[in-house]
Amino acid sequence: MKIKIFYFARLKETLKFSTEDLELPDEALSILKLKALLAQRSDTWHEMLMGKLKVRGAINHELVDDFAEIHDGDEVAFFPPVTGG
Amino acid sequence: MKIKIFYFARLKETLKFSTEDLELPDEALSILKLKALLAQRSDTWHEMLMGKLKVRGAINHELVDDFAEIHDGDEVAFFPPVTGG
Amino acid sequence: MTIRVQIQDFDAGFEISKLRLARPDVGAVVSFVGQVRDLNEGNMVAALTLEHYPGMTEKSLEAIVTQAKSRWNIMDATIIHRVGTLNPLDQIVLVAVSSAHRGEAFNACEFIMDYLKTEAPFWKKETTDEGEQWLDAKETDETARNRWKK
Amino acid sequence: MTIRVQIQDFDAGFEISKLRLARPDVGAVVSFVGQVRDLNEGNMVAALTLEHYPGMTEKSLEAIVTQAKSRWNIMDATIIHRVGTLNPLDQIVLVAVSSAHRGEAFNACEFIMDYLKTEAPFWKKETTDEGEQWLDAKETDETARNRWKK
Repeated sequence: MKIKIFYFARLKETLKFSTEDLELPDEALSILKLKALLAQRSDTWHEMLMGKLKVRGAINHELVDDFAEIHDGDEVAFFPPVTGG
Repeated sequence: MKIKIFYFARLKETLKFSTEDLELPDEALSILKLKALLAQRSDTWHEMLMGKLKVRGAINHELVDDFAEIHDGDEVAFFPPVTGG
Repeated sequence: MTIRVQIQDFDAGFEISKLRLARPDVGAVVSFVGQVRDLNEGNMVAALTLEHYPGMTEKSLEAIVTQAKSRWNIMDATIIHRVGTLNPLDQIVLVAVSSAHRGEAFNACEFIMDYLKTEAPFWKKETTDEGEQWLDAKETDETARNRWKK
Repeated sequence: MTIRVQIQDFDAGFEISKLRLARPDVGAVVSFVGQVRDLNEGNMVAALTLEHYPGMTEKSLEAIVTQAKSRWNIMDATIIHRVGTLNPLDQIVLVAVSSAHRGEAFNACEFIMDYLKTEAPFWKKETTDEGEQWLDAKETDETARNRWKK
């Protein structure tokens, strides 16, 4: 399946990635599995996605938890806890 | 003692009095006694001051209850429950 | 603190900006604007006349703000209340409160409105098709005020 | 409902008037204006840069207003949130809510702010003498939001 991933704020800055298109062999996978997959890229990726930042995930503009399933064509986003207002 | 009395809103309109200066033989009296005194003027006065309107009293710009004492030179006011804002 | 009882209209945006820009440590301004509604208890309102007790009104509004300041960590507050004859869609009252953090300003602003409604000497007379009549105090306003006494 | 995420400043007074004058049965407009403070946790703030997630931001703000409308009898709401680089005394956000009676507008406005702070995808980066740093989410904001879940 093909998905699009966005990174925001500290993640975007540290990973030096704001968006990427990813093609995966799986038909569907959880947010947690995608994080684990991306965390293999380097220590920095691991720290950002699995570390103490408490990164949050969204699928198609909807906040989701680690167990939410990602499907073909989805827009996924990872970001730190929000600080607006 | 000499006091000044103000009437507001429905009281002012019904009693046709907005303010009056009153000279009383007493040295001090309670709001309740002053009301009773004024209520003797006519049925209308009685109804306005002792009736179901729940008239409120103020002495020198301070909301007070029926037992507050009025002294020489005080500015007293009677009015219905407030409805601002 | 700014307390004004006046016949003329006011500019809510200007008053909010004034509170906001007065201090660079202001983080929040919460405000309430009340306006004359066209319908009250089923009657079309043509006009609303507000009477007050000059001297006592200002004093009671000041006392309410002072009480709010003693309960919450707020920076400043502005109250403007109009008197005289108003029409539907006219502004009646502005209460604006500045603070470092929002929670304090929300509480203080609502507290001031609830006390203003039940303790400040203003009276409203309504003009409708049926004629003129003085409005009665609402029990819901009393209830709202009493929440703060807990 | 009006939801805007924009770089340019806004006129809070104008937005409040718009909500107020939109309907003659509006009795109250409660609003919150947030501004950039000059000091944050002891550091002099030179600038604050706000990033957001276009698309999701608007959607989450709309969802928050819809939730507020389902909980309270409010008429309309406006949210304007700025993004980009701001300086002390700049306005960051406006939330304004109109209703017939004040209690509903106060609750809905505070509810919207508390949810905006904890659920809308905005992030702040602060520039101080010490350099730049992303701000952490505050636990007090989480606590404020959770009050509404009771």
